[in-house]
Amino acid sequence: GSGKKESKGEKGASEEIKDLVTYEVPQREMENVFVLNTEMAADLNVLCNTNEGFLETNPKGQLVAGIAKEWGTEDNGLTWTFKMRDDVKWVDQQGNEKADMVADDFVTALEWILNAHKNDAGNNTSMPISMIKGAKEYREYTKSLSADEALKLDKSKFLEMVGIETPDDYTVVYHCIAETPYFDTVAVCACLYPISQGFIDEVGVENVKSVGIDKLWYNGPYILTEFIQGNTKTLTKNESYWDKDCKLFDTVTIKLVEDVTVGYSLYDTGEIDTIDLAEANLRAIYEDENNQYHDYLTEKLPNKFSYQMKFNYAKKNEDGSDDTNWNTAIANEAFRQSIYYGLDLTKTYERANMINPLSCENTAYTMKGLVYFSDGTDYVDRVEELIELPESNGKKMRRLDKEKAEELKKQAIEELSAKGVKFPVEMDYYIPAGSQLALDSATVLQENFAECLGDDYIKLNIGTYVSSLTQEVIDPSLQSVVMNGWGADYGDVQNFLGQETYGEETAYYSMNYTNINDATDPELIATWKEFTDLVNKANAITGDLDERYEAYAQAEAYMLKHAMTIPYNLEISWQLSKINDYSVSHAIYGMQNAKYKNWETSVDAYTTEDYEKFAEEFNK
Amino acid sequence: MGENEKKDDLFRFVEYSAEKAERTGYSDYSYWKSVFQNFLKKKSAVVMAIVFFALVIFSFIALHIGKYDYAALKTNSAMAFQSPNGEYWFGTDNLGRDYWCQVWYAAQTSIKLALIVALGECVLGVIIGCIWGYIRSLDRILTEVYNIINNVPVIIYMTLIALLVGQSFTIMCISLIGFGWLTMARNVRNLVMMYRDREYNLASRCLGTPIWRVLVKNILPYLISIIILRLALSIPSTIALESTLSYLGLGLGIDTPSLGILLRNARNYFLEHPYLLIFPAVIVSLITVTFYLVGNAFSDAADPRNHV
Amino acid sequence: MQEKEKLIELKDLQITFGTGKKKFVAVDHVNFDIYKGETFALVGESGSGKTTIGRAITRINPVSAGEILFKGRRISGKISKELDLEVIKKCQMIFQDPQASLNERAKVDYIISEGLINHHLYKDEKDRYNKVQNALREVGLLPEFASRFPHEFSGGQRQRIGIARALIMEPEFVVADEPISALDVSIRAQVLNLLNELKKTKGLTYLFIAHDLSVVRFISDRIAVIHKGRIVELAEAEELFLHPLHPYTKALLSAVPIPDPEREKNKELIVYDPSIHDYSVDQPVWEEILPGHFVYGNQKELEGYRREIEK
Amino acid sequence: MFKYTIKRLLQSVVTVLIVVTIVFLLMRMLPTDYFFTEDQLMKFTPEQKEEQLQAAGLLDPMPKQLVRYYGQLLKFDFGESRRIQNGVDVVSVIGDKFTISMKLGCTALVISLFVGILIGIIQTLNKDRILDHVGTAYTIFVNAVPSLVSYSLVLAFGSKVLGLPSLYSTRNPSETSILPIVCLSLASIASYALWTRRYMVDELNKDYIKLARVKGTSSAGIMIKHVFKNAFVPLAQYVPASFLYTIGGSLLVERFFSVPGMGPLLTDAIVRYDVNVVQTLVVLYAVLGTLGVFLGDILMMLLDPRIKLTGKGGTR
Amino acid sequence: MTKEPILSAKDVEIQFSLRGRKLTAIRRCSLDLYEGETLAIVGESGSGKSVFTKSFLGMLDSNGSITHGSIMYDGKDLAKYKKEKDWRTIRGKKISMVMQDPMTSLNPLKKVGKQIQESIELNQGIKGAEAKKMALEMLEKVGIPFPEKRYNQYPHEFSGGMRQRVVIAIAAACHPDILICDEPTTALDVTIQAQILNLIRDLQKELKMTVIYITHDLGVVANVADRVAVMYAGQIVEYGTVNEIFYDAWHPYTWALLSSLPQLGVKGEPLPTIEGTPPNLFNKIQGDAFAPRNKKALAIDFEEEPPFFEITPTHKAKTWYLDPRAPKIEQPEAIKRLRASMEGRG
Ligand SMILES: Nc1ncnc2c1ncn2[C@@H]1O[C@H](COP(=O)(O)OP(=O)(O)OP(=O)(O)O)[C@@H](O)[C@H]1O
Ligand SMILES: Nc1ncnc2c1ncn2[C@@H]1O[C@H](COP(=O)(O)OP(=O)(O)OP(=O)(O)O)[C@@H](O)[C@H]1O
Ligand SMILES: [Mg+2]
Ligand SMILES: [Mg+2]
Repeated sequence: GSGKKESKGEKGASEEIKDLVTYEVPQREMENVFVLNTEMAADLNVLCNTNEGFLETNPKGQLVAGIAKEWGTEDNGLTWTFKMRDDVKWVDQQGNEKADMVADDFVTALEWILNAHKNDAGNNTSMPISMIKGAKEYREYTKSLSADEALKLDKSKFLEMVGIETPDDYTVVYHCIAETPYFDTVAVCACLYPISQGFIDEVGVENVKSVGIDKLWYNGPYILTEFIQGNTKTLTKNESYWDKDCKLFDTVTIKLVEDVTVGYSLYDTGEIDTIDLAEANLRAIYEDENNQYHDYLTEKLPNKFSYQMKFNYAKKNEDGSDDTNWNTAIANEAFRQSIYYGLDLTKTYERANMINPLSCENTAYTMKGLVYFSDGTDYVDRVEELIELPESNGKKMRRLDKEKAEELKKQAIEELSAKGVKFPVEMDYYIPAGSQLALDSATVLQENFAECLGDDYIKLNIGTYVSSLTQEVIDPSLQSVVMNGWGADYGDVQNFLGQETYGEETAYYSMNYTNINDATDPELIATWKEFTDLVNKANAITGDLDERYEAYAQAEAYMLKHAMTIPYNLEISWQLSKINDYSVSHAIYGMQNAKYKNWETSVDAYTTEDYEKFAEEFNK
Repeated sequence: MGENEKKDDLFRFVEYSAEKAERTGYSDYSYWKSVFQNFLKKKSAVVMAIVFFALVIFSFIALHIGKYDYAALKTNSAMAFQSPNGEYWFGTDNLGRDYWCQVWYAAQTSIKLALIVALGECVLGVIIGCIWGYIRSLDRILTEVYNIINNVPVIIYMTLIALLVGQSFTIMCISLIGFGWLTMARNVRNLVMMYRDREYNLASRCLGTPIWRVLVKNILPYLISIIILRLALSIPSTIALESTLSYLGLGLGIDTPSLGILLRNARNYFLEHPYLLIFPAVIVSLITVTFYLVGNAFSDAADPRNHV
Repeated sequence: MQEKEKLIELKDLQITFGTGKKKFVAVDHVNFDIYKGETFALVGESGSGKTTIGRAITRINPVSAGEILFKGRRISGKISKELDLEVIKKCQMIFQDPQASLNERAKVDYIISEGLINHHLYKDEKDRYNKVQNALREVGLLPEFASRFPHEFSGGQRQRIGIARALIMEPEFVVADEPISALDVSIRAQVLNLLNELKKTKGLTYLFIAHDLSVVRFISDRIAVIHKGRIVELAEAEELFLHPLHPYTKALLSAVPIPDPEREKNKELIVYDPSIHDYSVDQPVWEEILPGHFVYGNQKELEGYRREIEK
Repeated sequence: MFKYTIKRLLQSVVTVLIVVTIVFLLMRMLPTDYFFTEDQLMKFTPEQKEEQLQAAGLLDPMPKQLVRYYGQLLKFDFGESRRIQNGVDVVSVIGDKFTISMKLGCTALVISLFVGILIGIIQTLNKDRILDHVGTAYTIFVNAVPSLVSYSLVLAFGSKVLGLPSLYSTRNPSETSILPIVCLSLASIASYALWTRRYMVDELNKDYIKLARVKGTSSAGIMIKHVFKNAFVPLAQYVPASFLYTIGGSLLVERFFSVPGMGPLLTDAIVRYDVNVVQTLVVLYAVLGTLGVFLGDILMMLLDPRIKLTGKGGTR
Repeated sequence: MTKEPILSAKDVEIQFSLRGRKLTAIRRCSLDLYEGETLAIVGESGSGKSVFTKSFLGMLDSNGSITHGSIMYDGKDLAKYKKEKDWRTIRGKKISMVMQDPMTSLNPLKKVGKQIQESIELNQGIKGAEAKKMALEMLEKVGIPFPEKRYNQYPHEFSGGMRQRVVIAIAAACHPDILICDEPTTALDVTIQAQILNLIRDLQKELKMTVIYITHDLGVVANVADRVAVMYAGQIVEYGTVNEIFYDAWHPYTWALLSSLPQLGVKGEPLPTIEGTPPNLFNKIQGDAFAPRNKKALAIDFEEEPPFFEITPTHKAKTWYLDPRAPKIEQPEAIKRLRASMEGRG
């Protein structure tokens, strides 16, 4: 009613939340409380509040100073220097100051990560090993030691071998293997986070892995005061936090909720402060003008994953033989392009975002917001330009071109029939068993294919796996296609495109999902090699970042034009929330997105209008 | 006076008929006929049995008369969550698919599963239970086997089976039977032990009757009523177990919807759209109540002590 | 008496139940012979081991010591399949409780022909049918009863079905384990008559087990009195009634109810007190005190019994 | 008695050992890739994987692994959790959870015993009258309605109408436990009522009740002094086991109300291949199972003087 | 026997409803019970002995009810009693009962002594230690050695005969006016039976009870009874003093019953038997219920129910044989023999 509108007018005066209550689903329950030993987002979302590295990210995703007051490189990224504040303290769970934070803490931490016996699961090793001088060698060295020896190592050997030094107590210098202009973006990842030697000594080296929250040392804005596995985590404000001026909650409580439907009723009763809306709730609220939450629906910002349809170019049948039909078909460029231009995913997008489905369209391979040209242009905008993507008309997907698709389809049928491909081409797609959500989406996708491309052309088959996609599907190479989202590890396009290159072991998707290296079609391989050359060319440019990004953009455009992989979607859902998402840190890489620092909140939930205003301001 | 006269001439001996004496009072009797008659006397059970058969038959008819074919269901988010109406008799689900044909199709699957499992459990359970109960020397070892299998949570087996073997209707049937027979066997064993040393079994031993015939003829008939009851109760519990397993992702394959799966899904929507829950729930409840009542009634009826 | 054919011989029979601490000797040092064509009665109080002996003969209870001979062949312990089959055919049993000894869920037809079916003792279905009909007629039941269930019958009729079941095997020897104890008085006579008649027509030999001496007197030729697993006295029926020697026999006799109010009111109950026997020094023996009259006692007691006889 | 107890306990140990061995072998039948998280599977090279498996001892020959495991068991060393709470001692992972499950479960059990038996008694007293039918109807209803549905109804009713909190919280356990306890009790109330009624009716038909009536005992006296105790005996056998089983928690209920208990732990642990947790849970369940039966037998023996424990053990 | 009866049942009809059908277990049956006497009711199984006597204490199964007639006791009509509360004024203190099966008549989970004590506390207004003392006395009285020890034992530790003694102790501990013993010895063997019979007789004398003794064993009747009532198919067909029944019975059923006793049989000759089965009580019975099984039935037996004919003031029989119009009929051999032996003796 109108009463609500009035209260909206006074929003500015509305009170902020002191004790935030938010939620998590059981699949994303924390497993590990020691920040160096985990790479799981579920853990880091919590730990980014209790631990802090050199830098932070702002709502736009840019790096800003944190513990490091200044940082930079003078040699195109071969050596990086971080100058720290001198007023940062380590505290224990009761908030008692335990030690000052010094440069050595970063050495201790890196040593921990690289020491094969301290960090036996190998978490957080990949970036240091690929970037920092001597890291790989040191890890190999520790492997050769017995567990006892390795645990007892002091840092002298480490400092000798690895490219890290501390000229003074508050300066850390890293030496990279090659020119790494983006090395600073790694500083927001757990692999460059510090840990105090004092802490290790206090708990004992062998107990660090299984340390409890009561023994941890904290240097972040919050202290983890409660962790009841399967139920609650409570973060309490760290009174000794260095950033005295920032805005923090007194406490943040993260409750575990069976699913968002249950969460919705909790929001309804005021037990939690924000909730993502599941399909049914969203629909019910949206379609009913009188629903009390009708005006409070707010669209979230995209999460940081760029989802792609990744084809398998060396697919196998269940019996282990090659699926020649599929492999031949997918090697055909016209076939792939017909999917690119012809497949209308609007209905799929509606599943998550029925109000504004087209906002979920993903246009490129790299995630928007990863890097910017020096003029402020987003890298992805440049890619869109290069592939001549039409502007959105708000009615259909931007890349969609029915006529072109039709032509390509004809061409593909012609070319493939000649090679003996049988139509419809069967396309195997796997989802987790027991997940109705996945099944529903897959069903819709299946119909999208049938409707847009005709089920005499491509037929999507839905299969299931029980526990592990990798184990049950990817390893035996059973899938035709996987929809996978990549989240950046650090702030460079290489991190995205590098996963798709040909013939390189570090290319994750090529090695595991697309199996391009096992493909036989010469034309296909040629395309990939071409793309790989383009990427490598860009990699080599380290001095001028604009130039570097432009080269990447060329490579990415090539990839998209040849439909080597097809952008699928962005996850943008709707919520009811008392949190202003635009005030929340939004890095595409790093672990700071759930850092409850400087969040704007309102005890009265935000309205759609409020959010529109925020968005406008944000995008300025 | 004539009355009295008539009486007078009745004061004479009549011939004694031994046959007549033997026959007095007893009528012809057929066991199964009496079972059936007794069963028919339980109105509620009969009604429920009829309802159940109607349900089964109707599930076939329903799929035919429904406006949508299960195999050709199309998603259409614009039609999602339509409450029951003339077009969609049971409304539509979250993807705008006709719920009517899903419910009936699922009902068929569930009933089929439950019946097969119940029967399988029963056959396996009875056979093993009989042997277990009758042959003393096997008691120890079978009890130990029972303890061992019973002490490992079923979830472990089901997960491992799903992981190692896969998921399908057949696998589900086999694995549910594989664990379900235990309780049945245990039950049968206890009963068999009760009847094992009855005097009529001694009589059979005196006559050299082989064990299997003693079991089949002398002991099993006494267990019939309890077996039937257990059989009847295992049907709803199978449906319940299936839905729990589905809830955990260990249920049937995705291409076979069951009432359990429908229920699981409906849970997410039932506050806004109760009909999604109500239809499958009502069918499950109907099946349960039917088998509960019919099982009870039948086991009563099968007991000849209750035959007049 | 010597020339009579011995059908069953029990030699030093001992039967125990359980093992170790729970070992319980139910029957101990039992010796007697049963002659062909006689009715041999075994009386004693509840739990004295009567049934156990009967069951040992029909091979239901294993024997722990001693042996049982049937027509001179050992039938206790491990025996050949053929002999086992023969024992099954030749030695049958009638049970105490007609309620419990018939399978309520089987038709009379099956119950009676069970033995036939087990050993295929019939030519064809028709033959079996005829045999069942005959058996029913023999025990005085109507052939049409074959298609009925046991619970439709009265106790006496049921007991007759049990008898028919045993008789269809054409046994020579029948253990009748308290066949009338569970029956109504008015039906007891039927069964006793039937047993007597069958003995005559078929030349059967009975081991008749009972606790009621009055019944036993009516039906049996010789009587053995058993107490706590031991036979204490054995004699011809009338002899035992006229000259009971062992105090336990006397007690048993005194307890028999007499359907005559005058006598019953004046009768004196003798209570048996086992502690009167002092077997610590003087070991008891099983002695034939008169021809055919055995009694169990030590020398001192036997002396007393002899004096009693002389009186 | 003492000897018997020892014998039974030894026997149980053997059972538990066999169970544990079976589960151990079953778990090893799973491909070793389950050892890794999806993330790790993505990132690790085959050498890395092998290295880790080697370190965890999963590549050793099976007998060696088994022997090592037995050795650990002997020392009551159950190892660390890998995934549920990385690096934390399994015993402490389970420890907190089972107290919560047990608290909820025992409360629910006590309530259902009390209410269920009360209903059963009321039904017996009103046999074949309206209250009896109402009770039976409740039993049928609870069994007929799938538990997912009834829990949803409880949740909806409890939170919407009564305004009860719908998530369990350790900070406010009393209020937040209400709904889970109600759900836990629903079915067991029905079954206790059913069995109480069944046993009491059976008991009422016994001859000694007639004798008690003949000597002039009142109906209430009969119920209290004779029927109830006797009817409770067959029920009592299962009570210790029921109490012990509450430690296992209820998967559905605990998931439903986010109770941090044992219920979902086993499935979680299996799906995440947290082998130590799975095995420890199996040991726990097996011990509880055998112990439950054993205690049941002891209780029966205490209640029923006719029962003397013999070597045969709890199988009547 | 010119005393007033202490309990007088008139034309009692008892019906059971069984699956919608009516079963008439007692068909217009009358009985007078005099103070201090022992009445034995004999009859074949199912003839209604238990049902009839149970109706005196309102112990009929819930599906049965008295549909006709009256049972006068102490000036009140017990047939009209409906409420449990009314019955409690009768049960125990006034009328008590010993049931057939000693194995199941005791609560298996209660100490034997307590069960007796309960009976004392309920009916004699004595509580606690004193009641316990009386219970111990009672145990001793029924011939159980070491009462102190036995008091604390459970029924399963007693043998059948001892349990039956306990049951009797419980019933007698109520000090009832009337004690109904419903086949108290059927389950026991003869030696024990004889002891139990003596016990009941002794107790009766000591406590001055009137005893109704139900049995189908005529030997037992001869032992205990002053008066005998013979029941057949829900009716008393003959009653008289014990001597009258044994030495001069007139009803053909009584004859058959006596003749079939093996004690009276002649070795080598078949015993007389009662062939056939008793009538189905669901059906209406026409004429004399025993007629179909009576080898010398009269035609009228199948037509009309006979009235009671008085033979002596204490002896009546319900048979047409006593009708003056009936053909002359001899009493069977067995009865003659019994009478002869009695006369010979005395
Ligand atoms: N299977 C058995 N296991 C252990 N003890 C047994 C077994 N069968 C019989 N007994 C015991 O052996 C003894 C003799 O039993 P048996 O049945 O032979 O007595 P009975 O003379 O037939 O008694 P009744 O007159 O009660 O039938 C009894 O004390 C009985 O408890
Ligand atoms: N609760 C009941 N329901 C139906 N019929 C009953 C019931 N109780 C007794 N009867 C019937 O009443 C008749 C008389 O039974 P009652 O128990 O009095 O016989 P009885 O003379 O005591 O026999 P017995 O000597 O076997 O104890 C029987 O036919 C019996 O079937
Ligand atoms: Mg016996
Ligand atoms: Mg009776």
